[in-house]
Amino acid sequence: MTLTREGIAYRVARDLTEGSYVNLGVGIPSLVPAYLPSDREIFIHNENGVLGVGPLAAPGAEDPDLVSANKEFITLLPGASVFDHAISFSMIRGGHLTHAVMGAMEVAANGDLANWRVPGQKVPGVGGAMDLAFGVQNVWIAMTHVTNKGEPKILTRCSCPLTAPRCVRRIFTDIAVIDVTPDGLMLREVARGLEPEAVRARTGAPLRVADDCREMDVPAAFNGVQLTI
Amino acid sequence: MTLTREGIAYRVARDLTEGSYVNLGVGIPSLVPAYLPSDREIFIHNENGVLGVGPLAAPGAEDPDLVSANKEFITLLPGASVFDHAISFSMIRGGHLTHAVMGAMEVAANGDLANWRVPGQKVPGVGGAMDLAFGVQNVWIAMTHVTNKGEPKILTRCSCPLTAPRCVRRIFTDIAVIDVTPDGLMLREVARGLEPEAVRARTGAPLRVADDCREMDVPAAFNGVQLTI
Amino acid sequence: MIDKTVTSCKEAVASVFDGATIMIGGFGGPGVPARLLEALREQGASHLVAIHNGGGNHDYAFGGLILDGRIRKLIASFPINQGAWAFRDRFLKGEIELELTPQGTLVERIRAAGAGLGGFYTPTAVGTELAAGKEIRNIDGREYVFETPLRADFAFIKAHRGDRLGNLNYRMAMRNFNMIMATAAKVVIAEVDQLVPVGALSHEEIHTPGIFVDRVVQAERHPRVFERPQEGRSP
Amino acid sequence: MIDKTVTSCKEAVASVFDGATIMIGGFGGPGVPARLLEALREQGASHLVAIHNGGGNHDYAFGGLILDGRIRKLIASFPINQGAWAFRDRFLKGEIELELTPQGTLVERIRAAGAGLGGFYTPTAVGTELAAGKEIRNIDGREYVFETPLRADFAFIKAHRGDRLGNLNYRMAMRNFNMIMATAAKVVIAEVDQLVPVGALSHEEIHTPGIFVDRVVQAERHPRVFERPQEGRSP
Repeated sequence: MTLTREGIAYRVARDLTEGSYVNLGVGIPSLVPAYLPSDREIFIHNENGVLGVGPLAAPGAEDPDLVSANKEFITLLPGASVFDHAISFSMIRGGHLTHAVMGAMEVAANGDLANWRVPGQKVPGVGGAMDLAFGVQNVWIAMTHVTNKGEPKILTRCSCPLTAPRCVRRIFTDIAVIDVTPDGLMLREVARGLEPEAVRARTGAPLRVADDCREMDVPAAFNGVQLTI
Repeated sequence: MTLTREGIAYRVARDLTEGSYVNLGVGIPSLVPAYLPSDREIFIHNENGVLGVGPLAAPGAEDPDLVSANKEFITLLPGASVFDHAISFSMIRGGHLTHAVMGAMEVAANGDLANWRVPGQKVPGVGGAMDLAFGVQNVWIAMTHVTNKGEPKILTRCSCPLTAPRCVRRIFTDIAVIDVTPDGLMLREVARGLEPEAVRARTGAPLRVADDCREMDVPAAFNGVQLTI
Repeated sequence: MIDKTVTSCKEAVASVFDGATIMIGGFGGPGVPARLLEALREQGASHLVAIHNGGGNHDYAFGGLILDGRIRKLIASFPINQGAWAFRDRFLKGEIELELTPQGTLVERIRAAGAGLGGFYTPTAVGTELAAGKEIRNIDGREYVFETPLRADFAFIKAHRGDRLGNLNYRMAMRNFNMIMATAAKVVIAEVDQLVPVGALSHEEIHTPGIFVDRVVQAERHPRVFERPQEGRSP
Repeated sequence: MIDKTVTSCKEAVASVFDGATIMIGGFGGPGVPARLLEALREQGASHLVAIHNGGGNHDYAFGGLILDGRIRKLIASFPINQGAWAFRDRFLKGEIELELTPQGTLVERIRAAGAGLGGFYTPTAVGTELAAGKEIRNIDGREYVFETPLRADFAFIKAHRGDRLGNLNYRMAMRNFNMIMATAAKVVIAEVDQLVPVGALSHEEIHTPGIFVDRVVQAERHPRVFERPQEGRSP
């Protein structure tokens, strides 16, 4: 059984410990805040100069001077701060943020990340993706395990232009949690009802299975589709 | 007739135009604020992160969190701002300050400045002197024309360690105002009752006399001692 | 008495010349000097080099300048925001040049100019195509790419409150690029929501000291900056 | 619930180890973490490397640490302030090493570490003895000297108000080196005049966001920081 996008976000949220300072990318990562345990204080950073982001602003209650990096109207939690871009990217590049959770087009077994430019894309844009990938303590990827066409996104080597080499620490997908270790990819968790072999079959790089590899602990509400091995 | 130290400060103050952003060093430069024309808005910068410094704090009214770069308790004028050292030295090194007025041990004909370290001084300290000398738009020197021993401080070449090469634009002394030009030193003004030759005799570098060289316009209250040619 | 205020955006941008390099603050709606940009559209200067994070929004402000064909080159990190169709069109036709730089490198290059530095080494982009052809240096076992300062003839910035001395205060997420761009251009022009008397801003809430600012103009917010999200960002 | 507050300066500095590198904020009285420094005297760690603008004042706080022979090396711009007689004595006896750096270069080196940069080029000191032996590079016709980041194991800083999340607010001229040092050490310890509840500081008046701060301790100002000018500076 795969996880839904929300299920991947839920699983990421479980791993964010109290006191984490986290930058969340668009797509699946942007769903993470909804699943953060309410008893953990975790600070969401936006590269446009806010730390301590709360829920999106309610319609009619938007502050025009307060948007997320994704340009949505946001709110701030008590204790949140605002600052300029230089300080914001000092936080990022200086290794002060504990986590960046991003989507990816490709991740390589050595931690190489490609998520900023599809080959052949006619107009390029990088934003803060490289700064985050180079600077943040723990770069985590949250994505579907394979492309829409069923092709693996976890590969021996990226074919797309790199965002940063050797930066990814952990990969959360709809079927697995995989760590990038000095010895290569290590399967930590598999989705409910799946064997490690099913993950291996959908992974384009050697995958070792951790001794304590276990089933992901995610509520059934996040079940996606049934996979045939 | 020489000028007193206050007279030199008065003469410097005359040349600071409205809208100047000025860093003032210790010694004679620190006397300048008393002589700024009240109808000109001029902003005094202190490298410890204040712009818009007012008079020294009255006894008993000191704010312990507000000192000058010289560690005296100061006040701030309306419109003054406070900031950190990084911004303060961006103002200095980035060329945003219009003037730095400093004392000097030696100034060379090419604008070389030596004012941070006496040769043989056993414990060195530079503070912000080099940043100011390298960064500020107009580096002006306010000093006595000769040493206590009567030796010239304006020289063909500095013998003390340099603060910065080729940085001085104008020199205000107790007997003259001299510009540092691409063609060497140019005498602009002489103290009351002195001939250019008297300045030349006390200057250790070639000194050209400007066509419009004139007597300094400083009130008699600032008269110092009578000079014998 | 010093008075850096000017009475109209038209007057504020009058001196912009053909071929000028202009920094434009803002990220999304907050801190975008939209009225100055609209005034620049009227003013007519062209062949401009723009330094801005994104590619402009739709057909107004910076997007409008691009649409009008007034921008020769853009230095940006994310010119593919949703509303940047005018940039996309011109870029694909070869009518506008793009210098793409990571967002953190962009702001640091601007800061370097404002702070009088000659350049710096950043880890960002080493081993990627954005560092291609650039100097790489190993410092203490890590590789860095050399980046140079970015200066401009003009900076268009937006603050919340300002006074006649050029002191500026920002609300919430308005600071973004504005605070840094204010240090790195020959002529810094600030559009503010509200002009206040000197002294109305406390010493501690002046975010951009007046030393960095040349002109201040009060202007009602451009209505389109309140629009719902118009921009995306990279993952 | 996150709680970065500790109940005493003693507890705040307990983990400082022999040989540690410590940044110490403050310029004159404002922003000097005198209570933390006094606690460190009690704590006993030695062979310390200190990064601080001056050379300490008389026989307390940083001056006291020097007097006690606990500082192996000082990285500073102006260790010849009037009250720095303890430093002078030890330096002349060869008991303390000095790395002298211009004040603006000092803060920029600290910032570089905090901002993740590998180094930078500054014009300051080119052609002087403080650039002797350093790499000089001509960039766009001007010469610059290469400077490297300064990191520390600990930063001792002083703010006015702070909360349990580590958010800090400074009064007046307290920011000086404190804001930058807060970004460049593994463990950042803040002495504050007043602990306030989360939310008491507005988003806009938080000068050092809590992400940079590890420990916060409330302490009454050390009485000697109110003393009349104790330090001089270079001309």
